[in-house]
Amino acid sequence: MLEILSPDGSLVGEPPISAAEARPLYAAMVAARTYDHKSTALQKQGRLATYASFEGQEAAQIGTVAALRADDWVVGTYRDAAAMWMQGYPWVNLFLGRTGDERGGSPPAGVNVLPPSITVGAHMIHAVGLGWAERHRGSDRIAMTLFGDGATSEGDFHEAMNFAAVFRAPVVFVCQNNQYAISTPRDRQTVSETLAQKADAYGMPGLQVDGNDLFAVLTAAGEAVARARTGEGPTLIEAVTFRVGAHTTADDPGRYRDPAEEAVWRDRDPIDRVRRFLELEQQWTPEWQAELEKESTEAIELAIAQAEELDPLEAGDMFDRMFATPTTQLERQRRMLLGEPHD
Amino acid sequence: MLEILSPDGSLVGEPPISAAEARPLYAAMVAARTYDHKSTALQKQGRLATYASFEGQEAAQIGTVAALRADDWVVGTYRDAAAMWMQGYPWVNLFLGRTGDERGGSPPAGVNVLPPSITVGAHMIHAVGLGWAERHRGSDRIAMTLFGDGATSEGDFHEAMNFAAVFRAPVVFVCQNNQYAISTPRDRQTVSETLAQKADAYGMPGLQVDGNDLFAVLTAAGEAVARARTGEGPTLIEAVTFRVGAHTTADDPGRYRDPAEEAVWRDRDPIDRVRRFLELEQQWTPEWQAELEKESTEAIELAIAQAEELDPLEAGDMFDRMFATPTTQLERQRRMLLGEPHD
Amino acid sequence: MTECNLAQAVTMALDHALASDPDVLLLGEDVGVTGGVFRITDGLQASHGADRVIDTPVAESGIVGAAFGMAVAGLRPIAEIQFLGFAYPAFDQIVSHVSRIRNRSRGRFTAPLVIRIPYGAGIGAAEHHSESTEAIFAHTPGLKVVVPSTPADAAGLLLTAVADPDPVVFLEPIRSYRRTRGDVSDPPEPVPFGRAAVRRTGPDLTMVAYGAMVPEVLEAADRLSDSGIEAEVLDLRTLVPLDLETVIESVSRTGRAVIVQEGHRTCGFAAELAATIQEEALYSLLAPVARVTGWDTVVPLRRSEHHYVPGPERIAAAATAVAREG
Amino acid sequence: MTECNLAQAVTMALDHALASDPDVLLLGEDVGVTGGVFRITDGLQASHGADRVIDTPVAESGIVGAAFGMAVAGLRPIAEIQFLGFAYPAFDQIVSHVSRIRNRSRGRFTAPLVIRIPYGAGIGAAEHHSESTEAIFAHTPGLKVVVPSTPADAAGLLLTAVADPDPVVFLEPIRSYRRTRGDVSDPPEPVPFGRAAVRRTGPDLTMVAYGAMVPEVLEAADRLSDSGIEAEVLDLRTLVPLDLETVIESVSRTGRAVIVQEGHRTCGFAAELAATIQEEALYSLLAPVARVTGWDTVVPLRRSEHHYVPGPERIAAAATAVAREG
Ligand SMILES: Cc1ncc(C[n+]2csc(CCOP(=O)(O)OP(=O)(O)O)c2C)c(N)n1
Ligand SMILES: Cc1ncc(C[n+]2csc(CCOP(=O)(O)OP(=O)(O)O)c2C)c(N)n1
Ligand SMILES: [Mg+2]
Ligand SMILES: [Mg+2]
Repeated sequence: MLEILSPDGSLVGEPPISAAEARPLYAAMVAARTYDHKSTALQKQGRLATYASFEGQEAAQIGTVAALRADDWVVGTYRDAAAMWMQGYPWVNLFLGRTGDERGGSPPAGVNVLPPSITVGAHMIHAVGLGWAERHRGSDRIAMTLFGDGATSEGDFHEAMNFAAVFRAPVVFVCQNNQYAISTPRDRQTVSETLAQKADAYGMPGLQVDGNDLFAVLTAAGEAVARARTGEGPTLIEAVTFRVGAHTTADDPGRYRDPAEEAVWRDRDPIDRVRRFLELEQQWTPEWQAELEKESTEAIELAIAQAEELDPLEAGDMFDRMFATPTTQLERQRRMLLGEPHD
Repeated sequence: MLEILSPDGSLVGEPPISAAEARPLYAAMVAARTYDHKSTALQKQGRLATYASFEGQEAAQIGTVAALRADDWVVGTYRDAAAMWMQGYPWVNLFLGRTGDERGGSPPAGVNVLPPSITVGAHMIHAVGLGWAERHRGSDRIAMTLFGDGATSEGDFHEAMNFAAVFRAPVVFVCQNNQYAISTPRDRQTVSETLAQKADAYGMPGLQVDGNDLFAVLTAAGEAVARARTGEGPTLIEAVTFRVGAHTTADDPGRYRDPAEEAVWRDRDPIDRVRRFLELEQQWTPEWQAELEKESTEAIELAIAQAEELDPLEAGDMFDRMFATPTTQLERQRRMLLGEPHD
Repeated sequence: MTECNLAQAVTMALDHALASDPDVLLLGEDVGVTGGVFRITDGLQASHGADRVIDTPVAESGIVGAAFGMAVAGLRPIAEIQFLGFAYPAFDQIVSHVSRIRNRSRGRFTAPLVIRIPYGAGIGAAEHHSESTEAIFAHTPGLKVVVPSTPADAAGLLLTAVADPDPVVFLEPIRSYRRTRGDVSDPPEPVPFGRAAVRRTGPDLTMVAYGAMVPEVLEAADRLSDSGIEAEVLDLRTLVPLDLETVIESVSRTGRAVIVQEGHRTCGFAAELAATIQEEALYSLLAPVARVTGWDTVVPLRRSEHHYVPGPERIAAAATAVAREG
Repeated sequence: MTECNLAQAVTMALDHALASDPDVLLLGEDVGVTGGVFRITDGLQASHGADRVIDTPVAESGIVGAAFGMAVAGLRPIAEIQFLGFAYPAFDQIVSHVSRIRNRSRGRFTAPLVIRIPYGAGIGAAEHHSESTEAIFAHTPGLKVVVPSTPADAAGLLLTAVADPDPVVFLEPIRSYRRTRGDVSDPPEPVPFGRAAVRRTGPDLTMVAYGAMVPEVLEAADRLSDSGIEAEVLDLRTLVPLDLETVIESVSRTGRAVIVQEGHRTCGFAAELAATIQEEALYSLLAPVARVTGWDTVVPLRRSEHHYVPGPERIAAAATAVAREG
């Protein structure tokens, strides 16, 4: 398992970036966690539907996406808000989605991030198609897909990995092994020693990294992105991390997880260790931290306000986007719903 | 790749059985090939629907099933008639299936062989459930499933392998890598160097054997069956072989296969090499060969006669076995079909 | 007799099935240690063992395919799919194998298997968590399709499903898990398949529904009653087998019918009923058979979901039009 | 104008689509080197390149999922599934993603993708090779469903499908591949979606069909003519969008309707049509709308298949009953 930055902030390997370069990534992780905590709080107030916390996985998400170019594709899940935001998906869209508003699914033009995949497994092959299409048209854009340890058990993981390898698609597969699929621990999900070794079944390189180690994640993602960009094909990265919170706000980890295990992982927090590193490098001050938290809190509260000030969609809205142009059947159904004459 | 019996009949490894013990297996391979040739001929005469020849794969099918106990489960495909017959599925049922008669799907009581799977991929997990159920009830019966190289690309292969490993199901996975999935060559199916190595993704042992080498197949199958029987879990066997004939009688290999490749494999014929071995061991005579061919031809012609003498099923038959007892809707539909009053 | 909600009734039935037949086992995602996302299987692993209440990897095709194999070997597996929207990866197993092995093998092999699936909208869940595609299963030969609406039916039909010699798709109305309460005898009374329940009698029109729509229809019927229209309300309980007799008998009396279904309109089960009613009772129809359904759209998310799901208002309006017609 | 069979017409259209738009590509099992199991794509890889006519591994979910991603990225992929019975492993991709991305993303992302699937019985094939489950796709919001019956329609509707901004499930009647011949203009003339074709006019009753059932219905209509019954025969061509106007207009005139469908009866597309006809035209109905369909059974194998598939005899008998009723 690749490790570069140890929990105490000291280096045990070659960092891919300088301390100065690490500052914006640290800031991004802080912002992401602010969003995460805020979302959990809002859900408790009933202002969001369920929410899936990514606390503890910030390095895995920010670090992998940091290796991408702004126009690359990102295809993630319900838990990958940090990765999506890092690639340009606005906070307001993420909040909207969580309030149960379709408008969350539509990022601005130019942001090549698909709405989060709610189904487990199906989205990885979408990244294969996206990257394949880009290469087909002569673009060197690549696609990155994020998914969990549980998702590796779905047949679609297998088909996506195999297609990517057979067609040398420019894709980076990022498996965030956060140790659980809802209540199912990693070792009940599959018997293979690592998830990274599954890549070998497809003749694909697989790298296991400490997913709470921003530098290790960056290094692995950098290599994988370079391979994809230069036509050498796909890579699987297993980022070993931990879901600090509940699966979603509807879940109670107390039923299946030992508090001792949670304690161990708290000490491996991905943000703390970068802060310690920056501190050692004189690149961190309490003032800067306060500033970061203030800025991100403001940005996130603004996004919440923007999301909540939107009126609900009109009753007939659902008929508008099933097709480019609604069929006569859909128009008829719209009239039925609105109580208008429809025969 | 495990090899024991070389094409010229000489041994390059430790044979799992004596020459005397090899005689009945040789006889079985000869019978299977007789059936195969007969079926191809019947199809040309329009007496069978399409037929999928297994010529060249006799050692892979007879050798793996030979390692089973008579009450073990076998779950194979449209190409595994030899394996099914070896486990007790009668020739007459196989012929009936190929004429397009539902009665082919019903082997005698006590024969634990499922009708051939026509869909690629879905049946492997059935073997997992079968073996799992046997162990659950305290039986030491195991399940063997046969499938092709192409089937390893289906998501269901992945789910079956993973379930088998996670639940240590008593299952033997037999992949007959016959180099093609219809027109798609093995190296376009997946990039992994061997198919056997895919087992590693599930923490399962994978063995690659010369699938045209009866002794290598027997040895690998024997080990795998012993593991399953003693509760050590599943095994994947990749039997490297070749589909000498067309994919089915509707296919033309000339469109995608180099005759040179076919020639190479003809020299590796699985039956010839056992005959040479037996000959060297003074266990084979032309008279015995003639006898075997006569016996198998008689048995197979009898089966054809039995299949063809059956009258077609009655019009209403299709309604009888959708459920243990047909629903009133089905009874109503039967009356509609038969032109009886149905309101 | 215990007074409980529909979720608790399902738990009771599962517990009873596990206790009374060693061949019964449960498998699915998170059904064991944590007791399922709806806590339906809560405590069952503790009382019946981890080898009978089994947490599986995240793989629906694998769950159904393995349960199928177990059933063929003679066990009575109950597979759980977490939400109907996640049953689609298992679709091939269900349609190509589970529903067909009896016919394929002339009865030599069978698959007495229950697939439990929470279905339907109404709790403001995320996309894919509000599906009501029961028609797809009803269209698939060889499957029995059960959709209970009350705790007693949920428990009783589930026991019948477990005992049934054929595969059963058992759809549980998510919205009713906590909302719908009622008495359930302990152990639950098996409820036969193919017998609709008359939930309300009335001479003016026939309203037909099942599952989560039944409470909505009953509320609509009360509103109609206020305006002097007395509706008969039929709860189908099982779509396959279908109790057509009860439906036709009622419509022949009332001459008017409204079918209510949460699923998408086109080729939904309401279409089948409307088509059959006009085939069997055209001349007693005083008005066209009306369908009140979900739309041919994705089920909207939390903020707009109510525009999709038929509620008392929409149902009552349609029923009033049918009752007043001609 | 070329006189050719339906299979050749599809080939012409694919060749033209590939030639006229560099963003069009084909992918599927055996579509390249060997030209497909029905030889529909024969020669296309040679003329358009292996990067545009792509042989894939045996993985239907992968084929559709990859094509979906390509479409989202702006290409115009045409995915081939070898037989409808093998589309089920891709069902989740189709229902959960292909049909929904436009709605999910408010139009920000779309999936202009064609899924070509040979369907239907009639060639005595093995199990799973004779499926006619078009109703399942018609029931799925966000999919257009096309079922041609003539070479000109097969070619023209396919070009329209490729140009369509939304996903299209394109079902090709296997039985008609070689049997049905006709003139096709070169390049083929696009045929618009949502316009039924009147294949025969007649005052006595309306017969509605699509795909492989159209020739059967036309033959039945000829037999009816011999006994003095002149039927109007409508070929829907596309199930979604549906040309309801033409159907209702005709039934209002004739007062009698027979819907013919090869698929399973319960919740089939004929149910949808019968339900809608009685909703829209009950008072002009002189007899119940009749359905002639496949049964709620597995499609029988070669020796018994003909008992399942509606043929001229069964269709004519049902139509005669409808015409004579009342
Ligand atoms: C196809 C499908 N099956 C089941 C579910 C229900 N479900 C949602 S998340 C989840 C666990 C996924 O675990 P993992 O892949 O490890 O991702 P994580 O939630 O840990 O980030 C399950 C089973 C789903 N959303 N989709
Ligand atoms: C799910 C599914 N997809 C496609 C097909 C069509 N088909 C039949 S055999 C075959 C190739 C299978 O190749 P392989 O697994 O290597 O087995 P082989 O035929 O070589 O024995 C295909 C694609 C099918 N039967 N089922
Ligand atoms: Mg996880
Ligand atoms: Mg093969």
